[in-house]
Amino acid sequence: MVKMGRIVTFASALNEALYEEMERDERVILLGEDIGVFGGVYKVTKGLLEKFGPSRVIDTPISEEGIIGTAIGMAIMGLKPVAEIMYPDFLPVCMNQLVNNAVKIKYMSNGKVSSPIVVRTCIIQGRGSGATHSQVLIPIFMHIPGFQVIAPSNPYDAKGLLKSAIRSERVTLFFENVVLYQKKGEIPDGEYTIPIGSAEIKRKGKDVTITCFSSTVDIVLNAALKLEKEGIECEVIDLRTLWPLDEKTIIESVKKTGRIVTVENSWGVCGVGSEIITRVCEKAIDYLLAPPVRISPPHIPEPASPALVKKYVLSEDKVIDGIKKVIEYG
Amino acid sequence: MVKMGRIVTFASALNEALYEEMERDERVILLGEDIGVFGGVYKVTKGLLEKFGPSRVIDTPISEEGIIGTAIGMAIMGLKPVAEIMYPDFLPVCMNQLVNNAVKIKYMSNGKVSSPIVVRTCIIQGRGSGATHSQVLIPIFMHIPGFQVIAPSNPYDAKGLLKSAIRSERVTLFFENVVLYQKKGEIPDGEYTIPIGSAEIKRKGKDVTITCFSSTVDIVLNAALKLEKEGIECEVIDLRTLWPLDEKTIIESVKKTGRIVTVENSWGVCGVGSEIITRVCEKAIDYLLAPPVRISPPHIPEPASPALVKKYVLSEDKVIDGIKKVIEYG
Amino acid sequence: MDIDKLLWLYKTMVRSRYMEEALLNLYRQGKVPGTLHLSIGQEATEVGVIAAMQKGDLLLATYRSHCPALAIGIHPKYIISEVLGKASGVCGGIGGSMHLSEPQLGLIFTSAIVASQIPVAAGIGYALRYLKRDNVVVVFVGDGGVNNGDFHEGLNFAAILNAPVVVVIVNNQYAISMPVHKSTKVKDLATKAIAYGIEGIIVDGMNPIEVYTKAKEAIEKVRSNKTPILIEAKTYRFLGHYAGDVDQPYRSKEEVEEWKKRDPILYLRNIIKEKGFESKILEIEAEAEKEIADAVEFALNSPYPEESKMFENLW
Amino acid sequence: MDIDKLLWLYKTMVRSRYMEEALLNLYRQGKVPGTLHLSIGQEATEVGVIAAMQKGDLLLATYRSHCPALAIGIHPKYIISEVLGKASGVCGGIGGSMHLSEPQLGLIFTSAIVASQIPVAAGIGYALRYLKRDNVVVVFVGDGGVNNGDFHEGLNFAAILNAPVVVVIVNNQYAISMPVHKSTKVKDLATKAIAYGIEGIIVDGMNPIEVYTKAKEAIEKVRSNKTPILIEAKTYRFLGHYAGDVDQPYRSKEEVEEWKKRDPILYLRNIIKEKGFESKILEIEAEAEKEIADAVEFALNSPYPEESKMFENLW
Ligand SMILES: Cc1ncc(C[n+]2csc(CCOP(=O)(O)OP(=O)(O)O)c2C)c(N)n1
Ligand SMILES: Cc1ncc(C[n+]2csc(CCOP(=O)(O)OP(=O)(O)O)c2C)c(N)n1
Ligand SMILES: [Mg+2]
Ligand SMILES: [Mg+2]
Repeated sequence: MVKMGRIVTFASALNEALYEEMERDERVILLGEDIGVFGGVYKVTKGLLEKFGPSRVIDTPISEEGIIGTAIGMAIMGLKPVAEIMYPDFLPVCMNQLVNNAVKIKYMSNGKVSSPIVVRTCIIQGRGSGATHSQVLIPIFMHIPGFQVIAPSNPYDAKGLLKSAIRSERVTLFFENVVLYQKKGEIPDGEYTIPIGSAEIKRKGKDVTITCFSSTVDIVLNAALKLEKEGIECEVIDLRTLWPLDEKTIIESVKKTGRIVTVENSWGVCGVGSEIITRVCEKAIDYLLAPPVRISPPHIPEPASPALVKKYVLSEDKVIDGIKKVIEYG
Repeated sequence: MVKMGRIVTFASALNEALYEEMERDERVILLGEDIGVFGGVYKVTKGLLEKFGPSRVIDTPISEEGIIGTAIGMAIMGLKPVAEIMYPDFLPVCMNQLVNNAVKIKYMSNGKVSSPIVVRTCIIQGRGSGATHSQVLIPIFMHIPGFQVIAPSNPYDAKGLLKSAIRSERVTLFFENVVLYQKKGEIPDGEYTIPIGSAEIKRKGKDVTITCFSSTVDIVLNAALKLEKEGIECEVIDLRTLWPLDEKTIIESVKKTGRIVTVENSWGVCGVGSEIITRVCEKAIDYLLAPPVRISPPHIPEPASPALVKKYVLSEDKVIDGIKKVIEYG
Repeated sequence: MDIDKLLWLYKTMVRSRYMEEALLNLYRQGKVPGTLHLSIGQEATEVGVIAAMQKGDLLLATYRSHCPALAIGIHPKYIISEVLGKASGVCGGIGGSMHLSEPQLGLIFTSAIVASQIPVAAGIGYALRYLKRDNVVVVFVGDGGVNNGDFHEGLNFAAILNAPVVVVIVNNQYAISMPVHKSTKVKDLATKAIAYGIEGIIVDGMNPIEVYTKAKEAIEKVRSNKTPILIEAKTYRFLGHYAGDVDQPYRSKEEVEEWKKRDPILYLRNIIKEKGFESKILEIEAEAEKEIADAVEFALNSPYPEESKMFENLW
Repeated sequence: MDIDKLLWLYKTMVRSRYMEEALLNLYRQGKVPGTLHLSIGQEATEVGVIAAMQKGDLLLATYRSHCPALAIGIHPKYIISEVLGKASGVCGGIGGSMHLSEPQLGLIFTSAIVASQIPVAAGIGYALRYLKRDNVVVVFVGDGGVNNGDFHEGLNFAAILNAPVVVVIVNNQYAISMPVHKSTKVKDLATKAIAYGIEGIIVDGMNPIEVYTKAKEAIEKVRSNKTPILIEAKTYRFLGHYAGDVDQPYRSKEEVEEWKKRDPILYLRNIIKEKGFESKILEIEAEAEKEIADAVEFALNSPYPEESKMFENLW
């Protein structure tokens, strides 16, 4: 276990990760909208322009294809660009550079050219900003080969995984979450990184396996705490990395518990849960004591009204209902 | 059963559908790259410019966002645009208009404004054109709510479904397939349409349910024919519409056969098969006699070399192997 | 310009200003879900252009569109309700602050994805011509939107399709924190018209009379020629990018104060006053105050939408 | 211009022409998988620009890049092998005809997604400056690519980032079937430079000497000023868009014949001949013929890649 040192917020853990990596390696360059003078719309990049100057912290126009394309060009030349796309809703705006350039160039050039970029983006689901400012879209980048997809749930993971991503030779999509930015947690004083591709069992339990990530982890842990009182022991897996998926940890857990509930903030259809459940059924169906259960927002855009948002997003209650369903099945 | 009349190719069935709908309704307008004077890169729109003139068959610049955005504007005004995006690989180029406008406007406006466009595109997988000219990407549009996703496997369905799509009030993505364009089939002389959202059982069988669509249907049917000789009776479901998914037909079939194999030309991760298998396991797991099997291309970009393409794309052998796996399980 | 028009411009700007001040208040009280983008300072541009539109002309705009929505005729009570996510909102509370639609009054939609409304405007313009309607479509975009691919593709489409589209760049000098002169090497954004072979016009976006007059001319030209025109209105937002943008580290207080001296409402107020219509002004102001207070009341007292509503209108 | 340069231009154009004719032959024999886009007719533009590049300068281009690949120094045998999907191809047969990379020789990659290479060029240009390398990046794009959003965003980024990028529009008059004058209302595509506050230059893309001279000047200017320049080379493709485009219903035989009279190879051949170097010409032609015949032989005899290869280099 790493020795812990300080309590920091998720946002400042990210800021530290960027700061340290920029200090460590001159090739690390940030680019994106409002990341410099403004310090990012949620202040994650605060102070970095002042410290590292405008040649390393680049405020860009509102040109998402331009941002990703430029980052790819930088990466090809050996720089380590960390691009920010404000919200995942804008990933469709630069989908072409992501899908057709970022994750194809190395493959098509037979390894002669590569473009390991990191793209940071912040999920703003459930904030009342409506259908175009609330999407998650993670499963899209699992479907298309070549992305490393990360969505941490706490400051410790956020810092360690972002540092790993920046040092990685792969194309990374790094999903932050506005709900988590002010969340506090302990991190070590010294340098550390976290291996990409490994899930973490946040809570051991013998009755049911629950997978989750990003903002859903706390919801699930709270639900598990409540269910504990009813005698239900949940095993909670924080996926941390969505792709590559840590199938081993999931399957082993399900073999033990015999039940699987997947929880996600993105839509369910062709989603994270459907991938996990399919793998579980392909490889461990005989261990299942109950049909698998998928929990996700309804398959509609997010409405703006706060009254509806409450019904739309995940809640502890929905998670508890899902877990009870698999438990009560038999 | 509809009375059949003529043998036509898949491409000319589509051409007829466009022709008939344009003749029937002045509001139907085509736009896209090289669809007019050139008649489409695969000649699907041949002759339509000559017949209906340049105000209804619009050759556009290479601006996919422009094409879809313009189509949306037309649809808002009550026209019925049928846009062509040459290949699915270019859907990422216009992903923003598709995801953030086409399927959001009606929802966000509370139904006051709607933009029912049809987007035709042609899968050119397996043709040796490499990683940027071979993608399918269908699951992405199942994941995001609001798309009606169609991928016919034969001339009869192609014509009937395209006509239904043009008359529909929904946003449609219509996936054609270059492999099928020259495929022949019978169609009625007169007018007909096919309801969107209904799968078709192409072959009855009691041993295993196989889902497929687009170019994979013929591969599966051929495999089924071979397996018949070995005494294996396959039930082959041509999904035809990927979204809304005809879950009922699939589940009923699986309840009968107890085995499911999904076959798709898109990648497997968070794919069509994972969605189908998850639904089967959610709703009929107790009927399963064997773990489900997913068959799809490997999770890598498509290589260009014909020697590798052969290994990459689906083949009868891969399908047969998958089916045998579920049968032999027990 | 006749006094009725001047009074209409004044009244509309005042109503918008009061409405947005009320919204800001609600925001500060924590009653606004999501975010809030105010037009305060830019009213001359938005109201002036809309005043120049004819019946049947259509509008597309951005997330910063409470003022345009009001100017085109949506009652403030429905706008405020929408911002609060109430069932009585112009989009039933489903759209929210950034997504307003009222096609019957000409407002097609407001887009929260920067510049994505421009290709849509090209299609609407094309349809207007195809349907032989003698109308134009006006589309607002910010100075920041100009650098987006959709601006480029949309303007080009409008041009080659001979679509009656009037593109209005609301150049308020900043895209969030990005000053316009850092986002492009071009001095005047209207210059970009050259790239599409269309006409570009610069207007003083703080002057409602100039905006109205030049927009009117441009709109009528587009109506008859069926060729788009690009208008750049140079203006300024007095407040932060969104209501939460208080510090505004990207610009100086002095700069803001300098621009505030050119407040379009004060400017027009003086002109009308000099023409001897002070009583009219006071009447307008009192009415607007009451109207907005009532609208806030209405919105606050309105119910939220039923849960079932969120499952409607997907397709 | 010194005779060595002229001979190099001639030799390179001839080698490219022979190589592409050989490829067309292979295509007609059904030996080319996928599609095939030939530069025949446009060689002056592609070779002329590349001749003007210095050691360490970099290139990004399009799917129509067998000629640029050869000009930058990739041996035809590796190009032909790649087109055929052989293990000996420049990208091991994984990339294919449209996706060529050889960074050691300066060719970063060729893009089959129209215009998507331009923002990448901006980033490469930025990196060159950041790394204090005194080099430029040249990026080719077709006339059709100019209307794409990536062109707009890429040029603007290059301009505001002061990136040493030379954007060369290979205006061969058509984007598949779309004539350039229908895809934009602008007469000269070089005009679009105005929208980015950069210099735009028109060159006669059928004249290798002019292309070389003007490109050289532009490249050196970009190298010292770190400001992009846009070059429009007016040229023509003699064959269809791709090898299968035989009918070409979008243009007349007369038009094609008219342009063929300006074949850059014949043009330069005459100039060199007049200068008294006919024997050199014959030597070049004989050598090229042999080189290409050998290269075809090499490619045909090369093995296909092993299956395992396709699982490499995903990340
Ligand atoms: C495609 C896209 N990228 C980023 C954003 C986030 N964003 C919202 S408003 C804004 C600035 C827009 O500036 P401008 O176009 O000048 O309009 P203004 O806000 O000044 O009215 C940005 C970056 C967005 N909404 N859409
Ligand atoms: C984004 C995108 N849309 C469409 C295509 C299909 N396509 C390939 S080449 C081409 C025409 C390109 O014309 P131009 O840019 O003039 O280049 P040229 O082929 O004449 O060299 C088109 C439409 C593509 N490759 N990429
Ligand atoms: Mg602005
Ligand atoms: Mg061209």
